[in-house]
Amino acid sequence: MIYNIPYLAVAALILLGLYALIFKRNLIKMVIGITLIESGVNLFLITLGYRKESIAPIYTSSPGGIMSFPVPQALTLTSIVIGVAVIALMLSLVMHIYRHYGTLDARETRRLKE
Amino acid sequence: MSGMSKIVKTISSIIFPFITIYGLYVIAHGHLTPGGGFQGGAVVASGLAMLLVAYGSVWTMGKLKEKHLSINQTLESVGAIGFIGLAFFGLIFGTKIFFNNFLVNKQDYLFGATVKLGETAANINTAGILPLMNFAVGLKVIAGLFGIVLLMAYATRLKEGK
Amino acid sequence: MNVPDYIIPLIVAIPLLGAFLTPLVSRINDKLRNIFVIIVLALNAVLVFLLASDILTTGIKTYVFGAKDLSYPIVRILFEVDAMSIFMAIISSILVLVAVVYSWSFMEKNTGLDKYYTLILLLTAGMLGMVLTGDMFNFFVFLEITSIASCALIAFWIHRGESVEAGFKYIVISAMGALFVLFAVALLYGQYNALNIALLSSVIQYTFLDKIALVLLIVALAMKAGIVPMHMWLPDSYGSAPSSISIILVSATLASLYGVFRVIFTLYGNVLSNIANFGIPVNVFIGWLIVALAMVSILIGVIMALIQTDFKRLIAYGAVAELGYMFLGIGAGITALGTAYGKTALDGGIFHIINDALDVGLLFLVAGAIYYATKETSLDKLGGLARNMKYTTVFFVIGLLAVAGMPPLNGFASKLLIYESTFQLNPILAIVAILSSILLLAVFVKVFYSAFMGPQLPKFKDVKEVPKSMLFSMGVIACIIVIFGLFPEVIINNIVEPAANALIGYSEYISQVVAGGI
Amino acid sequence: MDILGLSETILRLVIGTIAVALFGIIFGLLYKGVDRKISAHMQGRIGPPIRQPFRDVRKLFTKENVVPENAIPWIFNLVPLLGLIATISILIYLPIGGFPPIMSWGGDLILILYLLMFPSLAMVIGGFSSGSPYAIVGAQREMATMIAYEFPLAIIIISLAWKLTQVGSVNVFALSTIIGTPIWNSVTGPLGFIGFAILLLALIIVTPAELSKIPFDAPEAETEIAGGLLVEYSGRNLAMFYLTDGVKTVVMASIIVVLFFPYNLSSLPMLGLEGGSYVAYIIDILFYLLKIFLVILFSVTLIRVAIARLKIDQIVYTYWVPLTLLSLVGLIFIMWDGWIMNLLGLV
Repeated sequence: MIYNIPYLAVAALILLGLYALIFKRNLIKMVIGITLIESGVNLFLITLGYRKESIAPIYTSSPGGIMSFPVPQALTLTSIVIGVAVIALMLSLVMHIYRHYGTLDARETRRLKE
Repeated sequence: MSGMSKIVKTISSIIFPFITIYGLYVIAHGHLTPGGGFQGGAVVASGLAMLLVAYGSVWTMGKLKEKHLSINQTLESVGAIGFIGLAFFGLIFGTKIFFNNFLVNKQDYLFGATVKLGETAANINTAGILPLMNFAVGLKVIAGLFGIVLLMAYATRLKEGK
Repeated sequence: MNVPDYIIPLIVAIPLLGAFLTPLVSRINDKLRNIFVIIVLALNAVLVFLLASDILTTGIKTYVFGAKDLSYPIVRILFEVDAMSIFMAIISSILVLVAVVYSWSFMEKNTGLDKYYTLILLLTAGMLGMVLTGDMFNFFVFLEITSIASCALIAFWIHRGESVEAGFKYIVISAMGALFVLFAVALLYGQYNALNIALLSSVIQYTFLDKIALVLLIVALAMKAGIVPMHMWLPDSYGSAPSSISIILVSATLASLYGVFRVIFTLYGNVLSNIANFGIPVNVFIGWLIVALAMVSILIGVIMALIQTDFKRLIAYGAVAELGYMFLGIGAGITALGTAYGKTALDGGIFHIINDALDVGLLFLVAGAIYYATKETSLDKLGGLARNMKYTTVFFVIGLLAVAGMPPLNGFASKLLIYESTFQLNPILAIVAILSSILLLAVFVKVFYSAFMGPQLPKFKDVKEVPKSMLFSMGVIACIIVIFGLFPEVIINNIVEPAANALIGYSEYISQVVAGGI
Repeated sequence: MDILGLSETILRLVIGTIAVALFGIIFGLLYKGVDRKISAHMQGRIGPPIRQPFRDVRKLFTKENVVPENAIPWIFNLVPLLGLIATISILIYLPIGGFPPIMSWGGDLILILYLLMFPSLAMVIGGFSSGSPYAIVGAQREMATMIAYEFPLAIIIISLAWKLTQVGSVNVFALSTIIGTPIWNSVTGPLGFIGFAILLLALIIVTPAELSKIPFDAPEAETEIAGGLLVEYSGRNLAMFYLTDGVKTVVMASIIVVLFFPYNLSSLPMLGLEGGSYVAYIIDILFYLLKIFLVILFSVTLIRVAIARLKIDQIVYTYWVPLTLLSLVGLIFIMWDGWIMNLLGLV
């Protein structure tokens, strides 16, 4: 059971993120939703690479013993890097939307209809 | 965004060199530890962001000229070019493969030392082009993230000015 | 023609290097920068064509990054290029080159052009990477590069609220889609300990988790491809971006479409003939699902296009309908996998990919030309432009007839393949497809009337024909459209047919990697 | 050797095209004259002589070509020619009498479906470009009519092709295949027969709209919008539209003949003719002209004398609702044909 807790956390994070994305009208909250989903996916990747009682996958000066998988960690790092770029872009767009519309409410920032 | 109190300014000025050095350490040991160019660069850039918050965007924008921003952008480009350029060098030197680590295990060059098998002490002088790539990425990330923070601060200043 | 192997990574690396060099070149001179970007992309296009001629004669090519051979394929990043990948790469490189030539005059008066060109080059690298890569995670990375670059380009005219809004919509959709893809990749990695498409495909079991991964991948990539009901972002972003970007976005969406095909045909190729629930084979289930989505896309696209008043949004809805045709062909091909007409449908669908890119691209360029000349995109305010803009009118008519699938242009050649195969699956499909294409014709004739015909409006009395670089790029696409329309057999036999075979022949794709490793 | 073959093909193509074009123009005008004469008789008038259309065309060609001030000259003058060319190019794909089509490849029938839109499209664009309000109203109506009648037309064509596929034909959209396997032979029971009869009826009702004849001539409507589309056209351009109309009549009649009555007299055993002899060709052509005449008589002349003009909304309604439903019923009958017969154990 204890080893399933990360997966439950993943599910909770992703569902929370989707909830924020779908039901929240504030643009910043939508961005937060995306970050939550991203954290969930990253946590999932990291959890995949974990092995019981393992050490970090660093070869030099390692104390010995089994190591956790390095590949998921590399994937997660890449994903985090990309995430930073996406979030930065989103936030800057939100700033510009605020400048143009004077509000962050998704219902009112809708000039593009149909 | 105006500056914060004198205490914050002073403390952040004192801490800033340590943060920077820690970030540079993470970059330099990227091939030995779980760090690397991105992580170290992010540390340094967050130090810069701390300064920005402490001193306020008004003060910062007063200090920064157009020239400085363009230098920042140039550094960012140089970092990216360095990374992709090292990959291209792989096509030129040694066995001609893209992203070829042509410097590894060449004792004459920097970062050319061979890693012994088994449990050894960390040796920074290894791993060929990986540290160089970490430096390039670090440069790119410092410049890039600082640029992002700076521009956002600039935009908030515009809003207040209205 | 044989080319060295390292040409494959160069196709992605050269735009990347060019992207980072552009700000530096831009310091020197603006004209020099434009020339530099055009040279980089032209060089890239030449490389793509060289590689294409090699792939089409000798078969699949693989390239491993940073290693001599395919040992340990589990941890290697590799590019695997087959006829389908190179088909998509050809489309992307042509469209980007055209768009950059077009931008020379079109974006002349804008500032911040060094970033504009940097982003275009990054987007190119992303698209080409998406279609060339043989690795799921790598695919995700390139997908994100494409999304970020295209989002920034959509919002390039940041002084317009609509552009920023469209950009935000786009980035939310694509960030969510990309995270779905990453989650699916993680699911697959967790089960099979591999990220390589060929490797995964050789061991895939169609377990419950695989089904979830398949659904996530198809939903996410179809969302990025803009298929109904996930099309909401598409008219906004196509309509709000600068026209030169709209045409690149067309090819970026098509790269996502390629992702859908790669996932269904190659990644899940081994399990397509399995019997799923209710005793229906997997391919029939997926195929009918895609056909249903396609029909909805065609109808919604055409009907929504009828009521638009903005030129570019109208074209964007036309593009949704055209996407439906591609999905119809491919869906029918999946449903009737292994039959002769299924193959024809697949050919038609794949041929329609390049035709749609050209036709819709040309229409976007024409819309851009009109915007350049009149600063107006609303159809209600335009009129009588055929007097002063003769060449643009001709190009628009070519694009109009091609989109509506009129002979003898390229749209007809591919739609004919789709009609004459899908009616064997169900006659209603072909009837609706034919009818919608005629409705599309009506829609564009309406546009033609309100923009180009009618009395001369006083405020457009002094409108001039657009500059040469824009005419040149429109002319190039128009020429390709006419040539494709007159000699469809040549294109089908030489490019489309191998691509269709590459999609069906997934075992060959697998054997390139798996035989060498593990 | 290869070049010789190629040049021969090209020569055949060129001569064939010219011959077909002349055939289409001459008989188009001739049938126009016949049509006018018959309808005049039915209305108790004497009517013009049969060669009146030839005289009209000759006279129009000598008249001055007036381009209105509001028009866009280059489009205004270009479209009549394009319309005529497109119409004649349909004839290239049609088998005429005992002659096979000059050109043939995979999807002739769909190609023809699309090429048939070209003359209408040319008229629409011509109407728009002439800048007259009457012409613009006419062009909009023409566009609406065009979309309206394409629905049943598409259903008819796809149904035929589907049935042929079921019988095992390949290349079902090629007209040579269609005349090779007449559809009446492919039905297995009465249901299929009724289905095809319904489709034939639908096609006959589509024809007058395709040709802009009463009761579906709202786009031109002389009495209402003074000739609509063609109001600004004169001289050479009007003559070309006139010719287009004539050729299109022949084309539509030929399509009905090819799809539903592809039988030839010369293949009857009691005549004892060799296939390919001159006599056989002549007999076939004459029989073909007779068939076309009958089709035109029923689908154009009789209908246009018997019924008054419909309004544009009535036209669209006619095609979108009753006729589409009718042809869908036909399609369903054809699809169920073999199945029902199997169910009843009659096959």
